[in-house]
Parts: sequence; C-alpha cells; structure tokens
Amino acid sequence: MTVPISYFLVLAAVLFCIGLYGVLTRRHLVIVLASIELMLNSVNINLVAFSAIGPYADITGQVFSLFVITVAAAEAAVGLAILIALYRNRDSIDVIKHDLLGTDKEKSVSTLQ
Amino acid sequence: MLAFEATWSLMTPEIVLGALAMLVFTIDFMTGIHEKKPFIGRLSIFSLLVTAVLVLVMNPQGGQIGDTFLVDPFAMVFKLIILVGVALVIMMSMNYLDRNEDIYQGEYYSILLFTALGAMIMVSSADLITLFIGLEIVSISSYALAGFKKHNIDSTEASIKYIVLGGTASAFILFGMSYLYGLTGTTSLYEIGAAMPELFADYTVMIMISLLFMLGGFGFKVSMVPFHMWAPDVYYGAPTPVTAFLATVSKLAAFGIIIRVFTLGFESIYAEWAFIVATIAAITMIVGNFIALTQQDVKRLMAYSGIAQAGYILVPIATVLNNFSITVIIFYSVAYIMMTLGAFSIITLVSEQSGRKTGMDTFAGLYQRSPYMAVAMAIFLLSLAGLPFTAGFIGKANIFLLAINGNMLWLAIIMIVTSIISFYYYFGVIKQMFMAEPKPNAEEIKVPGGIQAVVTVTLAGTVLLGILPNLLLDLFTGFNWMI
Amino acid sequence: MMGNILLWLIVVPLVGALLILTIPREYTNVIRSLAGLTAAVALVLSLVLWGMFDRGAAGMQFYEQLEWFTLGFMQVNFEIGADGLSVPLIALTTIVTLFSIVASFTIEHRVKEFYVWTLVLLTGMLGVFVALDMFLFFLFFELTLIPMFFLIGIWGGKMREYASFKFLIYTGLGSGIMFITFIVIYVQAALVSFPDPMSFSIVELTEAYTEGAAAGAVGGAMKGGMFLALFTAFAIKLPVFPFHTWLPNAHVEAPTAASMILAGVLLKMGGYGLIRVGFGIMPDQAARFATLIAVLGVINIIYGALLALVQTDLKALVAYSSISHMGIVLLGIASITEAGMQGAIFQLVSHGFISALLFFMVGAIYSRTKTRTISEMGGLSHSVPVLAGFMLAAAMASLGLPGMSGFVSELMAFIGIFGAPAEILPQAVTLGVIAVVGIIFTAAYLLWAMQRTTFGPPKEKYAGLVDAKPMEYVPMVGLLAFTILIGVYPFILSDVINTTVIDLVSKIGG
Amino acid sequence: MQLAWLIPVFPLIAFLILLFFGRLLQEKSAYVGIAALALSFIYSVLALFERVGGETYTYVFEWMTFGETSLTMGYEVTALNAMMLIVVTVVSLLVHVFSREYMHEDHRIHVFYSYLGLFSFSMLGLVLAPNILQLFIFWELVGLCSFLLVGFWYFKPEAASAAKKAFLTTRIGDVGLLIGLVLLFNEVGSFAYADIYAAVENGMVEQPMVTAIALLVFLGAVGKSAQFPLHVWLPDAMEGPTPVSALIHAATMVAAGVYLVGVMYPVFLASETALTVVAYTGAITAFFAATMALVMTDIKRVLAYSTISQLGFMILALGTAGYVAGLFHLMTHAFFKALLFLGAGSVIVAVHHRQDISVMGGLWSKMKITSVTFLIGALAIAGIFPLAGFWSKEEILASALLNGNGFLFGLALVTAFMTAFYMFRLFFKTFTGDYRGAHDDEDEADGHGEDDHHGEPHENTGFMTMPLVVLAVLAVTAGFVNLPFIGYPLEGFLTAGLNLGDQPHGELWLAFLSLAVAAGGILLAWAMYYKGSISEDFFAAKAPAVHKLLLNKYYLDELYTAVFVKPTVAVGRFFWEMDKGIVDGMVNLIGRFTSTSGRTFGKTHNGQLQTYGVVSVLGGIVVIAIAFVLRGYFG
Repeated sequence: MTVPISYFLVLAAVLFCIGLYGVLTRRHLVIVLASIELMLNSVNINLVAFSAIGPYADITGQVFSLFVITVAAAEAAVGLAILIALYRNRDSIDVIKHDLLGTDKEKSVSTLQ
Repeated sequence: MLAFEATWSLMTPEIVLGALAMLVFTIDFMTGIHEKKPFIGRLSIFSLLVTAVLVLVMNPQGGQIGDTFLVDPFAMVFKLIILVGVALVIMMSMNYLDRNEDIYQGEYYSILLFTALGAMIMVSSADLITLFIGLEIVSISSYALAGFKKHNIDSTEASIKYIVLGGTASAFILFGMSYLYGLTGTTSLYEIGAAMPELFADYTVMIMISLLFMLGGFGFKVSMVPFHMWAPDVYYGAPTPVTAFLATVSKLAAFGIIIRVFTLGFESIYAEWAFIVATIAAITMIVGNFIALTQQDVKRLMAYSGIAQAGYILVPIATVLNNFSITVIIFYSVAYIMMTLGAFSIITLVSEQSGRKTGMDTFAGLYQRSPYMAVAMAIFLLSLAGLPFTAGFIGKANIFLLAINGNMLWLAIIMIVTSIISFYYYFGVIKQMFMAEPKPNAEEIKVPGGIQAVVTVTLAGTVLLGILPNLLLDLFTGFNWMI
Repeated sequence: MMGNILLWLIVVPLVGALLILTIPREYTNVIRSLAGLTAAVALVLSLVLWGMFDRGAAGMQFYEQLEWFTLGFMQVNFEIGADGLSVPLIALTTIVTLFSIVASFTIEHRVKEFYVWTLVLLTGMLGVFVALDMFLFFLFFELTLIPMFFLIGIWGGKMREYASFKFLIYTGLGSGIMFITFIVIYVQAALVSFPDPMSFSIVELTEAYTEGAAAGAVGGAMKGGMFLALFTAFAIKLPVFPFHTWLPNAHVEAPTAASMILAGVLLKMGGYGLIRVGFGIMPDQAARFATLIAVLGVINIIYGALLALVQTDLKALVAYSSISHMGIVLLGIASITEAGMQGAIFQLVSHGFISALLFFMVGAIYSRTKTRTISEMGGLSHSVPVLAGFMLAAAMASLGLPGMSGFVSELMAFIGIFGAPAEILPQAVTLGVIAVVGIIFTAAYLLWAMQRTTFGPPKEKYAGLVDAKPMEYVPMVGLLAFTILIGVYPFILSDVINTTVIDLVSKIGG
Repeated sequence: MQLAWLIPVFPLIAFLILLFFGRLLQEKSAYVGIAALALSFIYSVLALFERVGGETYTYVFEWMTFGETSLTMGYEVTALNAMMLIVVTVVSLLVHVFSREYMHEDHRIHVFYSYLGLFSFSMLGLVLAPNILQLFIFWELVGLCSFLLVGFWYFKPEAASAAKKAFLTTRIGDVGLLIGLVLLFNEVGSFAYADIYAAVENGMVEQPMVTAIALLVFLGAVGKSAQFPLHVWLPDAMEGPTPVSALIHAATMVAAGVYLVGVMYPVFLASETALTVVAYTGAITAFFAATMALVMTDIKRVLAYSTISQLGFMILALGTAGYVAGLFHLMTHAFFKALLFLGAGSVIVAVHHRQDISVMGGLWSKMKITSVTFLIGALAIAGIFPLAGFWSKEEILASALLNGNGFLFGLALVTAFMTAFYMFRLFFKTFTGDYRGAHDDEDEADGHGEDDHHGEPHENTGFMTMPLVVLAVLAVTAGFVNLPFIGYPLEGFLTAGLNLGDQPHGELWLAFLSLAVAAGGILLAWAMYYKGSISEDFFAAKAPAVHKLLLNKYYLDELYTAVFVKPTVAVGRFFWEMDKGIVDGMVNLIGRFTSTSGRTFGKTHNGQLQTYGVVSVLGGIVVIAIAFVLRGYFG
C-alpha cells in the first residue's frame, strides 16, 4: 500500500507554514534562518513526493531538490555570515532590536500644506 | 534531447563572463585583500563590455539549448541591459570603494560580476531549475552586497532583513514551482505552457496557488506591493552603489523572468491572472507614490519611487501579452535603468561629500555647488516623473498608449494621477537643489571621473531617448521577442 | 524645412537660452541684453509671420510634418502649422514675453537662470501654439510647467513653495487628464480607421472626427466623455470654476514677470486648446455641452468678479479678475457662432495684453510701496502720478472700456451669446444677461480698487517714491499701445482670425 | 461736411499734446485746449451751414469682421447732430475759456485741460457716430472723462468716491444699452442707424422684442441722463471742478441720454409701452428732482437737481412724442444751464471756494456781470418769456398735454412751478441780502486755498465773465430758432426726412399758463427769501418729516447701499470664504489626504523585519483571496 500523495503534500504545506510562522514570530535570528530552511525543506518534500508518486513521476523532481538543498546551504552560509557581522556590530541577534532603518518619526514630516 | 548536441556557442557570453569573473576573483586573491584595486574595477568593466560585445555577436541569430537555455531577442536585450547596468554600477562604485576602506574591493567586483552572470542566466532560462539557479545567484550575491560594509550597523541590518525576507520569498517561489512540477512532471516552461489549459481546468486551485506564490516571490524581487516592505530599509542601509544595483539590475532581471515565466508558462490562462497583476500594479503605484510623498531621505525616497516605477512596468503586463507590450516594457526598462543609475550615481556623490548622509537637505543648493550635477539630477528626476523630452516620458507615454489601447483606462488613469502626485517629491528634491541655499559648511563638490562618466552616459541616454526614441523603438518594433 | 518660420520661432528662444548658459553669471547686463534680444528676434519673427500669413486661406499655413517616432501602429510626428487661431496667440506670446523680460531687468537675484527659464518657457508656449500633433502639443504644454515652477519657486514671494507646488501639481493634473484624453481620442479614431495608419495629427483627427470614418463610428457617450475630460483638462488651465484655486496662489506669489506671462499667455493655452482640440475635433460635442460651458462661463464671470471685489491684496484682485475675464472666453466658445468664437479669441489676445499690463503695474507699485494690501495704499496719484495713470488705464482696459481691446472681445462674445442658435443654447439670452451684468461687478471692483489705491489723500510714507523709470515705460507703453490698437481698430486682428473662425463654426452645420 | 471728422480730432490732438507735453506747458495748456475747441467750433458752424441746405453725409470704413458680417465705423452729419455739434462745441469752448481762470491755481491744470480735450473729442465723436455701436463706444468714453474729471481732485475722498459712483451708476445703464444694442444687432444685422430705422419701420423686429430693445436702450439713457432711479450719481458728481459740472454734468454728457433716445426714436415709436415708460420716467424724475432741489443748500447741488429735473422734462417730451420739443429743450437747456453753472463757478471763486448758499448773499452789488447773467439764466430756466426756456418748456408741456395724460401734464406743471421757485430761492439767497461769508471763514475751510479766505468777494476777470455773457446771450436767443411765428424752423430741420409723426404744438393759453406758473414760483421765492414776508422755515416747520426726507434725498443712497452694495460685498465675502474653505479647501484636503495616507502607509515601515514579513504575507493572502473570490474558484 502506498501512501497517497496528498499526505505528503499536506505534510509539506504544514511544514511550510510552520517555517513561515517561525520566520515571522521567532526573535532569535538563528531560529529565523532555520525556519527558512524548514520552508525550503518542505519544498523538497513536495518535489521528492511528486517525483516518486506524483501523476507524472520522474527524476527531475529529485534533481530539482538537490539544487534546492545546495542553494539552501549557500543561503544559510551567507545568512550566518551576515548574522555574525551583525552580532559584532550590535552584540545582539534579537530580531526586534534591529529596527534602526524604519521610518523615523523625525525623518518623515508631511510637507504638503 | 541529448544535451551534447546542443549549440553551446549560444552560451559563450555566459561562459566567458563566468571565466572572467573567476579570473577577477583569482587576481583579487593574489593581490592582497585590503588594497585599493582600481585595475580590478577596470578589468571588471572590461569583462562586462567584452561579454556585451559577445552577446551582440553570438546571440542575434537566436536558438536554444535543449528547452533550458533560450537565446532570443528578449534575452539578448535584457542581457545587454544587465551588462551595461552592472558596468555602470561598477563605474560609480570605484570612487565610493576608495573612500570606504571597510569594503574589500576585489570581492565586491567579482560578486557583482557573478550577479551579472546570474541575471543573464535568469533571463535566458526556459526551465524552472535554471531559472531558480540564476535567481539565487543574483539573490545570494545581493544579500552579501547589501551587507558589504560589514562594520556598518545600517548595512548589516539591511543585509539581514534582505536575506530573511528574500529567503522566504525564495521559499514561496520554490513552493509554487514544486506544485507546477508535480502537476506536469516537467520543469520546462514550454511543456508547462503547453499543458496549462488542461491543467488549469483540472487543478484550478493548485495552479492558482502555484502562480500566485511565484508571482509573490518574483514580486518581492521587483518590490511590488505588498511584497515591497523590505525595499526602503534595504535601499537605505545598503551601500549606495549597491542600492543602485538593487534598484536597477536586480529589479529588471526579475521583471525579465516574470515576463518569461508568465508568457511561456501561463499565457493560456492570461485572463485568470491579468486582473490580479492589474490590481497589484494599481496598488503598487498608489502606495509607492503616496509614501514617497512624505520621505525626507533621498535613498528611501528613491526606494519608494522604485516601487512606484515597478507599478508602471506592471501595467503593460496587465494589459496585454504580446510583442508590443514587451517592446513597451523593454523601452521603459532602458529608460528606467538610465535615469535611475544616473540619479543614484549623483546620490552616491552627494552623500559621500556630505559625510554619508542622505537626507534631502544634503542636496540643498547643489546647483551652486555643482551645476552640472544638479542639472543632470534634475533631468533624471524629471525623467522619473515622466516629463517631456526625457526617456521616462516616452516610456510612460508608451505605457499609456498601450493601456488605453488595451481598454485599461482605469489603470492608465491611476498611473497618470499617481505620476502627477510623484511630481511633488521629485520636485521636492529639485527644489532643494535649485531653490534652497547651500548649507554654510558645504564644500565645493569634486566630481570623480567614474561618476562623471556614468552621469554623462546616462544623461545622454535619457535625453537622447527622450528626443529621438525611434532610435530604439524602431529597432525593438522589428523584434519577435520570444521565439 | 529651413525656411519654416514657425520652426525658427521655436528654435530661437532655445538658442538664446543655450547662449545665455555659456555666459558667466557675473555678466548680468550681457545676459539681460541677450535675453531681450532673443525675445525681440522672436517678436520680429512673429510679426513677419503675421505679415506673411494669408488671411483669406482656410486651413493650416507654414505647415511642416516630419516623422518623429512610431510605436506599433501609432505614428507620432513633428507636425507644426499655424492658422488664424494660432497666429495672434503667437504674436501675443512673443510680445508679452519680450515685455516681461524688459520688466524683469530689475531682478538681481540669479539673473542667468531667470532668463534661461523665461526663454525655455517661451519655447514651450510657442510650441503649444504651433504644434499640430497632439503628442507634440502635450509635450510643449507640459514643458511650460517646469520653467514656471522655477520662476515662481525661486523668485516668488513668501509662500512661493506652496504656490509653485500647487501650480505644478494642479495644472500637471490637468495635463495628465488631457494626455489620457488625447490618447483615447487617438485610439478611438485609430481603431476605426484600422488598418489604415493614423497619426496624432490634430488636422487628421479633426477630419476623422468631423467628416471621416470616426465621425459616425465613435459612440455618443464615448465622445461626450472625451469632450468633458478634455474640457476639464483645459478648464484647469484656463482656469474655470471650480478648478481655479491654483491661480490666485500662483499669481500672488509669482514675480512680476512670471505673473505677466502666466496671466498673459499660459492661461491662453487652455483657451487655445479648448478651441483647437475640444471644439475642433468634436464640434458636435461642443454644441451638446454648450449650455454647460456657457453656464460655467457665466459663473466664472460673476464668481471671479465677486471675489475680486472683496480681495484685500491688489495682486489677488487682479488674479481673480483674470478668472472673471476667462469666463468671456467660455461664453464666446459656447455660443458657437462666428461672433462668439471671434470674441473668445479676441478675449484671449486682449486679456493677454491687459492682464500683463495690470500685473506689471501691480509689480511696479509693489516695488515702491513694499505692500500689496489695498488698504495701505492710497494717494498714489500724488506720489507716483505716471504709474497711477497707467494703472488707471490698465484698469479701464480691464473693465472693458471701449477703445481698448477688452471691449471688442466682450462685445463680440455678447453678440455671439445673444445670437446663439436656440437649439444649441436654449438659455442663451438669460445667460447673456447675467454675464453682461457681471461687467458691472467688474467695473465695481476695479473702480473701487482704484479709488482706494491711486485716489485718496496723499500718504506721508509714500512721499519720496520715485515715479516710473525709463525702463518701465517700455512694457507700460507697449502693452497699453497694443491694447488700444486692437480696441481702436480691431480689424487688424479680426482679419487674421476670421477665415479660421468661419471654418471652425461651419463644422457645426456639417 | 467731408471734413466733419476733423471736429473731434482737434480736441483729440489737444489731448495728446497735453498728455505728452502738458508738464512743460503748465498754464499755457489752456490755450492749446481753447485753440482746438475754437477750430472745432468753426468747423461745426461750417458743417451746420452745409447741412442746412444739404443732405446727410456719411462716411464709413470696415472696423471689424466676423463671419460674413462687417462692422463699420465712420461719421455722418445729420440734422440732429449738426445741431448737437454746435451746442457741444459752443459750451465746450466757453468752458475751456472759463477754466483758464477758474483752474489757474491748480498745478495740474494741464491734466485738467487734457481731460477736457479728451471729453470734447469723445462727446463730438458720440454725436458724429453713424451707428449705435460707435455711439456706445464714445458714450463710454465720455463716461470715462466724467469719471476722470469728477475725480480730478482725487485727494478728496468725496471726489474719489463720487467719481466711482458716477461711473458705476451709469455703467448699470450702459449694460442695458449694451444688451439692447446687441439684441438689436441680432435682429437687424447692423448697427447703422439707417438700417435700424428701416428694419423697425418695416416691422422686421417683432413686437415684444422691439419693446425690450427700446427699454434696454432707454436704460442706458436713464443712467447717462441721471433719470430716476439712477439719478443718484449726478449730485455727487458736483465734487468735480465747476466748469466740468457745467460742461459734462449739465450741458453735454448728461444730455447724451436724451440724444440717444432721439437718435433711436424710430425704435421707441415702434413700441407704445416703451414710450409710456419713457414718459413716466421723465415726468417722475422731473418732479422728484425738483422737490429735492427745493431744500438743497449747496449751490451746485441745487443746480444738479435742477439739471436732473430738466432732463426729466426732455425725456418726458420724448416719451410723449414731442421729439422736437425734447431736443429743442436739450439745446436751450445746454446754454442756460451751462450759464448757471459757470455763474455758480464764478460765485464760488468769489467766495473763496465755498458752495453753501447760506454763507453767500449780497453778491449783486459786488459782481454785476455774474449776477445779471445768472439772473438771465434763472429766468430762462424758469421759462419766462421770451427767454429760451420759455419756448422749449412750453412745447414740452404741450406734448405732455396732447399726447400724454392729465397726470403727466400736472406733474410737469407742478415741476415748472417748483423750478421757478428753487431757482429764485437760489438767486435771492446768493445775490441779495447781506454777504454772510465774512465771519466764519475758519469753519467753512474746505481745504482749498485756505490762505485767501479773507477779503470781500469781487468780480472775476474776463476769462470768466466773457463766457457768461456769451451764454447769457444764447440763453436769451436760443429759443428763437423754433419760433412758432416763423413756422418752427428747427422742427422742420430736425424732422426732415424722418418719419416721426406730427409734432405737438400748444395753444396760446398754454403759454400763458406756463408763464403764470413760473411767475408764481418766482413770486413765492421772492416772498420767502427776499421780502421775508413768509418765513424761510415755513414749509420745513409745517412738514418736518417731508423736509427731512427731501434733505436726505429720499434716502435713496442709503437704500441702494443697503440693497445692492452691501449684499454684493457680503456675497463676495461669502464666496471668498467658500472659495478658501470649500473649493480650495477640497484641493488642500485632497493634498492632505494624500500625504496623510502616505504617512499612514509609511507607518508600516517601522524597521521590524517581522512586521514586514507579516504585512507581505497578509497582503499576499488578501491578493489570493481577492483572486479566488473574484474568479469564483471556491464555488
């Protein structure tokens, strides 16, 4: 008995959402980056599932997922590098503290009228 | 479909650029990391120009490598835009880098070369995987570039914001792509496009989710509303030449793939998504221009302006998909890259000479301090605003023509009204330059050669295309953009 | 091509501006003379044009068409020409500009830029009046925004920034509406004529809409919408109530020379566009909306006059008087008679001279008294009799005293409105009567203003004021002379206009 | 007559010379003006002589074209305007001469003479006009001159405001005239008198229209000739220099309204209603103005109301088909009223620029020429045989009686009585009794020539007396041009070639009646102001309310201010507030809305990375939702 593809798809969707949730809510930057990895991996599940038991199963999906893994790794590497630079500058990797670039109240004054 | 039989010569420019980028990278390693390396900059520019020549020489006949790598006029023109754009970015960066000791010059140049390569691959790809790889080359390089001043708080913060949001966007694109692959069993855009009508009938929701996820992800790159949130902060925090790069090359390349994917893959269900794009275009124009009104910082202002400009470019896509609309988009892209790069090079110049500040008031009395730069900046801004005798005007006028011709009157009206609202902030900068008195301690501006060159080239382009648009339009009209 | 005088007209000011750019900013006198010379050359050219113009011929003269660019099936040309409608306005433009340049010889602040912008403005204005391609027309129309923005923004009064931005955005919005409408007009015609190519040529489109393919094919509702949009666009420029509020701000803040040009020429572009494009291309719609236009015209007359009556700032008063006077233009156009149309064009020209003169006088007085508040003036006839005299003459011209140009235009407009065909304008007589009553208000506010400024007991603080300087006589005498010339012998103007007007009005019948 | 165009040109040249070189000429300016007018006068006389034996001469040129229509300008010499030319040039010439002395202290005398020149030009142009449009043009120009001359002493606030009032009030009438002539043009297709006459006589103009046109044209006349209810400007216009009052506000310009009705007479004849309105307006004006003249104490104002009243007579005559009577009275009135005004001017100079008759008196012995000529003028206006006023007034009464009704006739008769009374009240108070002006110099200082308030009044020089004498002669003799005994020569001259119907002529008893009425008025005045047998305050004490009403000119000025001026200004203010608040307020509101919404959108950019993510994701969800709902993918 094969597991229906919809199980995988739902799993992937759930993982994707969990990852998204993590990105949007966690204050620790490393966890945020990890959450992105989670999202990317949910894509991998999709790809591999389709590749194995999808309506048009073929090898392309697995190849694709390899590319995704590679890219995810590269992204994580760059992300962590930046994170370190950030930490050196600010002594913190709390997401909330990094809000220096927002619209400054003083910077934006209405000039119409 | 054996890849070995493909005409690899089509890929010559990419291969050569890749090799040259490696070369630059290697030379950089060999010459020590902290030095000023103007020769590497020149070498990079040289590489880009060589590649551009190769594009011109090798690509006109067109062709494809196994459904994966396409060479057509669309790709060719976009590649030229990208190459010239990156070359201009490097040119304007050279003086900037000399003044910012914390940037490793060699890496900077080579990474820019790689982004150019990635962007070239992006616009040439007809396959989801190739496309994704090209996109990620550009993206990851951009993340690094945004944080290149690694001891600068703003720069690193911009970078981390960019990577987190950009990574998420990539995930969305991939998620969309995975559905597309799963439902068709292929990653070739041609095959997907062929299967689309039937597929849409069967799996409406999944196809639409896939489409919208991809639109959202690409939309992030072109900073269309509501996926524009990163742009102001990243534009503001990143080193100014990098901002210029993000605002031009990165954005236009993303437009390239939007057009490519949606034309090849989703053309048959155009009616299903055109109005979404139209809505997004409208919102983008409104939000971008409205927020820009209240900005007091030039880089943030340019960010919002860039958002609004993205909205303008979306209008033709929302109106009709054919050769004509692509002509309009590409003409506007050329105009856009000219005026935006010109403006950013002057912003770089001015902010560097005002202690790295980018407030609107740094432009006060620029006309007294450097008349040429002030006039040039004014023309770039007028062009961005879409006033006559500039390339921006012709570009916008073409978009109007298209929109009205395509029964998108409401979109045209929103576009023109928001354009006129944009007068307010563009002229706000002009007001600073011409009407305000310079600050007491403001020094005479010395214009470095690189910036002078960029400004002159882009100014010439902006004005020339404004007066004689047929130089390009006639050429473009003859193209059959997508094979 | 090289022989086309219209082309020279556009090019000359531009060349002048470029030449001035090459002169170092310290040589202010050289710059001034060069600017004056350029404008004088333009004036001479326009007078030559006036002389060469064939009065008897309908249609465009000095016609020139060069391909500019194509976009798909759309052809945009560089197409210029002049007829009886544009020739007087071209002359008006060069005259007013020359005088405003002379009037601004007193400016000491950033002289070079001032004249560069003025000459660019001149190019734009002349361009509007000679352009026969809608695209080109719009280009020049929009081009005039930029110099005027700077003229107000750099050399203006206290609220100059607000005023210049308001001018820019407000009239820019008008241009935007105009542009969209132009394209709609074009596209509608092009769709009908497809696959025959169609250009943006006003001449060609006029033909298409009046007797050609598009005449019957484009729907009435569509056409009505297009006309109203076009009307709105030009109404903002003219300006027509309720789109007039940018004007007082702009005028009050603008430097004298800019006010002269703004009132003298820029407003005329609205009237010109309305006649050339709105009326020219869609005469049937003009007839359909005649009542609306006439009513707005009457509102303009009365409303502008009533507001002028209660102004405390002399310049604002003159600004509102402009609004009032532009109502005459609308009234004349709405009558759709030869007399009315003639009156409208006369009013464009006449108000150009008169308002320029008025603004010059206000500026000259302001430069002495340092106030524009009416209540603070008084007794100027004693301290500056010559200026006061010219001020009075200008006021008389403005209130439509016979023997001056304003009267002729009002008379023509009234003949037109009272003689308007009943099927087009059923309420013509009522509207006409109300409008004529408006000229009582005009007399009232002007005379009241004169009473409070030039008349009255001499004031101590104005005792030492210097009367008119030689340089000031040039614009004063010049503008007044033109006003009187047209008022005394309007034939010189009507002769030029008439054939075109007959041609325009005859389209209603066919 | 071909040279008739020169008649207005001479004063124009004088005007231009004085405009450019006046400052150099100063007092010599007077001679320029006098010379120009003398030439005009000579040419007018020549023109008249030629016209008497000849035909109407017309010259026109193309002035303006529109469509197929041409408007023309030019000049023509008709019987009527040949007469008017004489009247205008004579009075103007004499006023020019008179002013030489009257104005010599004023350092702006050259300006004064240039204005006079301009006025003479305009008035003569008005008279010579061959079409009603040209008449209108000059009509407005004389209005301008009136404005300039009334406001000549611009530094006096009253003068400034009177000038404005004069211009504005007449402008109201002008608007009527303008509408009328535009309507007429649209009916007839021409402004030329000849075409208009022809069209009206052929019945080309429909009935209600012709009435409307006639009434509108008449409105112009009402304004210009200061008829009720637009008469309020004329008394105020007395703020101008006295020679100006004589020329413009007595003899010529104000008569232009009568002249207008005269030249448009065929149009009026075509409408019974219009004629009735004209007649009643004239009669009522004559009566009302006379009542006010009874109580005025300012010498010029008495004369001003008298002018209004006399103009009312003329209008009444015209309204009752007395075409010749009206125009005849116009001519005689021009002479004797100019005489009276100039006489008053002479008196005013003598009593150091004061105008209140209560400070005059006893001048008979001090200034003989002035007194005698003034008496002649007063007798003439009162209508005493055989002076000019007698002949013309008698004809007016005749036309009121024969073509009008008892009411009109009665009103005219009462007015004639009052005219005689107030004129002699004026005469007695000014010239008889004791000089009352010697003691209260300080109180009466009017800011003009304060230093020479001392000294007895004495006769003025020849520049001032000569015109008085000439005018006195004319006031005596002018009536003879239309003597009944020699077959009404003026009537024959004026009506030749025109189809105006029979002119009414009174019988002998009417002449005696009018003479008796005039004598009665004089007698009453004599009793009250010379003999003192009736107290001066007799009537004032009997009916104080009426007296007060008359003194305040029926409160018309106040009424107009309350009904027209104030509401207009209030509406203007309201509109201005509306303009700032609503019309412009909307504009600013949109601007503010734009920037506020921009700022609100901008608030989402708070720098928080995760906010950005949330906004983007939510936005994306909204986009998806919109897409799905709109396309109906869910159902």
